[in-house]
Amino acid sequence: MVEIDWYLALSAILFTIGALGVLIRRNAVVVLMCIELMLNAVNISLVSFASYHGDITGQILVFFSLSVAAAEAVVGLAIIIAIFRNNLSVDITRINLLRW
Amino acid sequence: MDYLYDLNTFLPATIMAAAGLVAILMAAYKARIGNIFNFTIVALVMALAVSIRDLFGPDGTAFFDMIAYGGTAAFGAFLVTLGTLFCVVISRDYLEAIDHHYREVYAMILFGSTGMVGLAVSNDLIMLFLGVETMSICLYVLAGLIKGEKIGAESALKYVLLGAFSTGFLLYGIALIYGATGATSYAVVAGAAEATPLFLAGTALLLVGFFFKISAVPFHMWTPDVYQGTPTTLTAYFATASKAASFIALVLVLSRMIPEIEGVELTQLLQVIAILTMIVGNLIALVQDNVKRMLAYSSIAHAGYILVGLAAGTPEGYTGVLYYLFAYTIMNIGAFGVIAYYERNHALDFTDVHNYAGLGYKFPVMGVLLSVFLFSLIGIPPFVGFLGKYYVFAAAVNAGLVTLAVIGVLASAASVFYYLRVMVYLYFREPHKEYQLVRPGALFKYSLILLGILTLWYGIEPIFPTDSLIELISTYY
Amino acid sequence: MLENYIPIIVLFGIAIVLAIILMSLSRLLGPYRPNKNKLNPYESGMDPVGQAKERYSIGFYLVAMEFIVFDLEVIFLYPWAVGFLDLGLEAFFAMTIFIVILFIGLWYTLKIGTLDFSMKPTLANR
Amino acid sequence: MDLSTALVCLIIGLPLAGFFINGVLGLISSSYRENKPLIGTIANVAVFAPFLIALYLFFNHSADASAVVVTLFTWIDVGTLTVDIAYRIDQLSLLMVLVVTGVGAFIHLYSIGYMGHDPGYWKFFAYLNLFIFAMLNLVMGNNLLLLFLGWEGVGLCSYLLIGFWYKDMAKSDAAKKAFIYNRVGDFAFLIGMFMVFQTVGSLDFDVILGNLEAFSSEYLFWIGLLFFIGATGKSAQIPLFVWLPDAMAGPTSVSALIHAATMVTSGIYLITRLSEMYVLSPEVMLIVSVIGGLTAIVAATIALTQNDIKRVLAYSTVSQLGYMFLALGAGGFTAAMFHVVTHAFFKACLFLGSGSVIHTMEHVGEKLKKEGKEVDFDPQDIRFMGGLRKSMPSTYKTFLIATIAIAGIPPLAGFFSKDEILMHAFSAGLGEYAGSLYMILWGVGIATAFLTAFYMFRLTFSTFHGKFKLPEKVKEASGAESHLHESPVSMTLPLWVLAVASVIGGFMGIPNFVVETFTGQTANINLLHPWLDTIAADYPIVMGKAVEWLLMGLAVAIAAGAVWIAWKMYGEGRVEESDAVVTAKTGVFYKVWQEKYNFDEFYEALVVRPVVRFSDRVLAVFDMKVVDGFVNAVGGTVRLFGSLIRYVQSGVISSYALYLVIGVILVMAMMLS
Repeated sequence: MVEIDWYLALSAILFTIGALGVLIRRNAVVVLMCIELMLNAVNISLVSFASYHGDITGQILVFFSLSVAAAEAVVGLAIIIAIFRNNLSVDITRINLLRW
Repeated sequence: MDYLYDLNTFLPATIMAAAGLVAILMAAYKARIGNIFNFTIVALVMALAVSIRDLFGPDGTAFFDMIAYGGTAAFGAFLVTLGTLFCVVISRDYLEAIDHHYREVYAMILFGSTGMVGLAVSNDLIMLFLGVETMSICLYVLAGLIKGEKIGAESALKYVLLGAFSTGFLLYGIALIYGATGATSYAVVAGAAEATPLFLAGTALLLVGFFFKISAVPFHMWTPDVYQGTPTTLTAYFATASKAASFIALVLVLSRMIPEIEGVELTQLLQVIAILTMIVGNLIALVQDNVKRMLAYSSIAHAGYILVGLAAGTPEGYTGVLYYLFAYTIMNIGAFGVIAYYERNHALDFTDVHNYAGLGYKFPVMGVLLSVFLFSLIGIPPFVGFLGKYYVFAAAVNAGLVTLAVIGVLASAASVFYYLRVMVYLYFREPHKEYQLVRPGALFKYSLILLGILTLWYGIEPIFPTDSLIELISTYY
Repeated sequence: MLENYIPIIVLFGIAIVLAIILMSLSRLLGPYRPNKNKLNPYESGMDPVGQAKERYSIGFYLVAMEFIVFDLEVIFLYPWAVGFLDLGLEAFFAMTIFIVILFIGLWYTLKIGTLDFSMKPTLANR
Repeated sequence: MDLSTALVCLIIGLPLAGFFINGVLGLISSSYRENKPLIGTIANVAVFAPFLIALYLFFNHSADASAVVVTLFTWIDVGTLTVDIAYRIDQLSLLMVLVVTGVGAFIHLYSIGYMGHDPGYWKFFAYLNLFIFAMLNLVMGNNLLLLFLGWEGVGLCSYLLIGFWYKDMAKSDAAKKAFIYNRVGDFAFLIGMFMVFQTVGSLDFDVILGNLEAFSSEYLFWIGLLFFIGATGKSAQIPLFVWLPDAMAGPTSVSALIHAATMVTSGIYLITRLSEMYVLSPEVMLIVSVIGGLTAIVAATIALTQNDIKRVLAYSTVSQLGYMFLALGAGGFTAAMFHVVTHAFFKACLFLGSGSVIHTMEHVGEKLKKEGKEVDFDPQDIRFMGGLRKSMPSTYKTFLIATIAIAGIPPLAGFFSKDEILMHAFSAGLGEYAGSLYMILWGVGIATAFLTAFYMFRLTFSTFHGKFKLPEKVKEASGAESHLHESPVSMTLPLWVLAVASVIGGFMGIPNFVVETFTGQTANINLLHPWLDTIAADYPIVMGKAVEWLLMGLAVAIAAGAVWIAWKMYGEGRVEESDAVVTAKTGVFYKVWQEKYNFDEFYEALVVRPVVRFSDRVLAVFDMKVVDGFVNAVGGTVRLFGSLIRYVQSGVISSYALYLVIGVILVMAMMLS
């Protein structure tokens, strides 16, 4: 049996990768993907905690987190499409009309 | 019938959710927007009536401890419903005038408010997460409402990316808390938790999620951009209802989940965040020319004042927070409403303060109302904003956080400058162009006047039922 | 024993701090002579700054998005289906409500024509 | 809430409500501004109703009843200082409320006609109502702070109303002058208040007057003096009186209400209210008397030389106020209040009458201009008037009655009150403390009485007798007399009411000895003394009846003589010729009088010019270099920080996310540390 530590480490590493991706990627779609990665990394944690505690709550939370992530992704994609129509670019460093 | 009993305790949100479904069907069948609007108003009034009933009802938990009812939670539901109702009322004329009056807006607002109520009454981390996300997703959509203009899509993109990013932290925080305690219900968590690093890290990440939603510094960066790019009346919705819901959920978390755990000391953290928020919010607001953006920074500053009450961490402080939220809701919707009125007469970018020159005389009611709301936002007696500030600062002083209260008072003294600047333009500058103002619609006008009266009414302390409101709130603790 | 995770959290913090430091260092110390090609991010060969002619049909995205939502919402049906007999009537009603809500969403998208590829889907009102 | 609370709330609240209704609606609705009948009605109701309520209270309050204190709510509660919004109904405050609301009500009525064509109609009535509200706070407040609130409030209204036609630079300057001179007095008042609080720890009248033994004699002297300095500002006494004549720039009904009948008497009210404290310090009493007497004669002599109808009345007011202070200082508090009341009647009547005259003269001017004639004359200058009695009978008759009253001819109101004042001065002159000085003051009083009668009849005769002088003085003004007309009823009715009051107002204070001489028994014909007995700490009058008769006869003879001389000189309305005679007779004095004793120039040289020079040379530099520099430095630094921090907000999502992550690290660090 694999120790829970390894799952948690995997989760933390994936989460960090996702967060770093948000920080350094410039394509909005990729940023969105990185965020999905973060959320799914958390799901790994949740599932492993659930298994560790022998409790089902964590798994239920994963359901919710999955569907929420999906909904968020959909709205995000829709907005990115709208941006693309206006700007012909999804480079987030160029989307800075609103500032200061 | 346990379910029905539970449903009864969750009735305001249920009404809004059901109304949202009907509204989206009406939109699908291309009903007249006026009808959808009227239907929304009716539903919200019903929800408001129910939430007022709940204010005086018993308290407890329902849906397997997922939600709380009565007390603070009921006040949260009430505040969200009140704010939503006023925002919807002022939205119609404005959205029509700027040509963005989509049928789906009202359904989105109703769904969003469902999420807010869910957030405000949550008694479980799962419910909290669901509430936050239901609210946020609807707000992302609303933020991108201005089509064809780049700023609309940009504000929505910023909101959705950063919002989802912060959701990641929030969820991670929930996961760690769950890992540390094996539970998500506040009461169980409170019972099982110890101050382990895992739990502390979870709490920290959970708080980060909250700080993002209430736009505390340094998690505030999205706020000005999103507020500026969103249609003004919906900005009011963002700034009041959603913020009130987040704050009340935070109050519930802090008062029900954290306090019984030994070794978890949040005062220091909240104090630092409050100070940062007040200072940065007020400082940047000072140099803004765009009134909407100025109000966005000012709303950051107000979040700082509210955090002062939370940092106090006493029942008195929580009472102050709830009262401040109430005050903030009515005066801020009012201020955004008047700005929306000026904006609808011209163009979407009419929010530059220089354009306001001499407008105070053009349609005096609106000028006076804006002045009232701004005075209240400054916190000058006898307006309601003063009492709100008074309660949170007094609570901080009583809790021994004198420095914090002093910084708060100094920061709000600095805020006088940028609020008054708007009034200076309204009344003491010659208009450089002749503007023809449209007469405001009756419903729009009278709802703003009502807000103005409330702002005054609840600010005049000894005579009117402010005390009873405070009394009601303080019974929760 | 959960205290054992301190190293993980520390690692997590270090990873972030290190990343920030490295990014800042490379910017501060290294020569910075940007040109268009250098600044262009490498996205597996795709140009992040797309051209209009390279667009996919909008219908492609729409179907994809709806698929995500409806596909994922169904995950709530699995646990219910597994425990259907134990959960009883109340859960049945609850799931019915859930499905009705989903259906209303689907109905809405159908009515405004997102699945009708021949015409441009829109939120148009007037 | 018991009845008296309700009634007090109404008395106080109605003028305030009137102010708010007219002020707010006028501010936001242009159609309301045009609705003059409604505005006038609201403003008048807001004053007449309190008047009736005050009458009711007056008749239900017996002379020996103790004060009723109505506490509405606690206003300030800081440390040991507790100040209630509490109003006091007692004999003195009722008397003042009656004067304020009664005279005020008729002046409101008068203003409907007088201000009828002014575009600022709504504003005017809003201010007037606010003034009444503030004045009622002043006279009904149960503690010094509430009194001070009213004190400042009336000052504010006075400022607003003097500068009502603020577009005229001179008028807004006059308003500023009044405000600044009053500030000087208010400052003294404040210090006095602090001293009182320091001694007894409360500002309530009951507490102060009940703990007089707690004050040391130095404190009594200084407090008394400071309050008196406050009173010299508000009640226009030497050395702060110069603002009052300039205050005539305001609309005439304002002059009648504020600068003759009510506000300027608040100093007398204050000292009477604190009379028990004042009598403990004879030095202050003497100072009060001396200043009062000096003011009386100085103002009277100046009035002799003025040609502006309102200025004559203004100096006359200053002079009469001096009379009242003379009485206060001689221990005649009741006498002073008596004169306050009678003076309110006849001086308001005189001012309103002058307003009626000015109204007509302005009308003439407009008519002539409409006929295309180039006329330019001062409608307030008596040298252009004369003969108005034919065309303005009501105004003439009421003006004449009021003049007789002020001149002190029996049995009109002014005679009794003035006689009592002189009696007190004489009686104090027989006393042990500074008797000779008081005797001199009595002489001054007699002289002033003579001058008063003389210049008032000079005014009346030149205005109403003889023939209309405008056509001969001003070219092209021929036919002007045909435009003269009587003022409307809404203006003449208040005139008649006040004239009647000037005739019968004195009967409340007929001296007892008049009856006692004939009946030989103790009489009680004087109503005012028993009424104010519990409040006013009068010195007793110690004289034989024969002396009293003698004094009375002397006063009548002096007044009648003055009237006779005035009739001889001015009876035909020949102002300038007779003035020349007076000038020749009085020689160098006349010059001094005409120059108003150079008070203004004195202040100009002593205070204004040095201050201006100092602020020009030193302060301006200091302000520019140091203060502005400092303020700009602070503001600039703050704004600089704002400007710097705002650039953190780069608009790029990645950077926002970076700050978010930094925040996460911060929060984590704080939580885990």
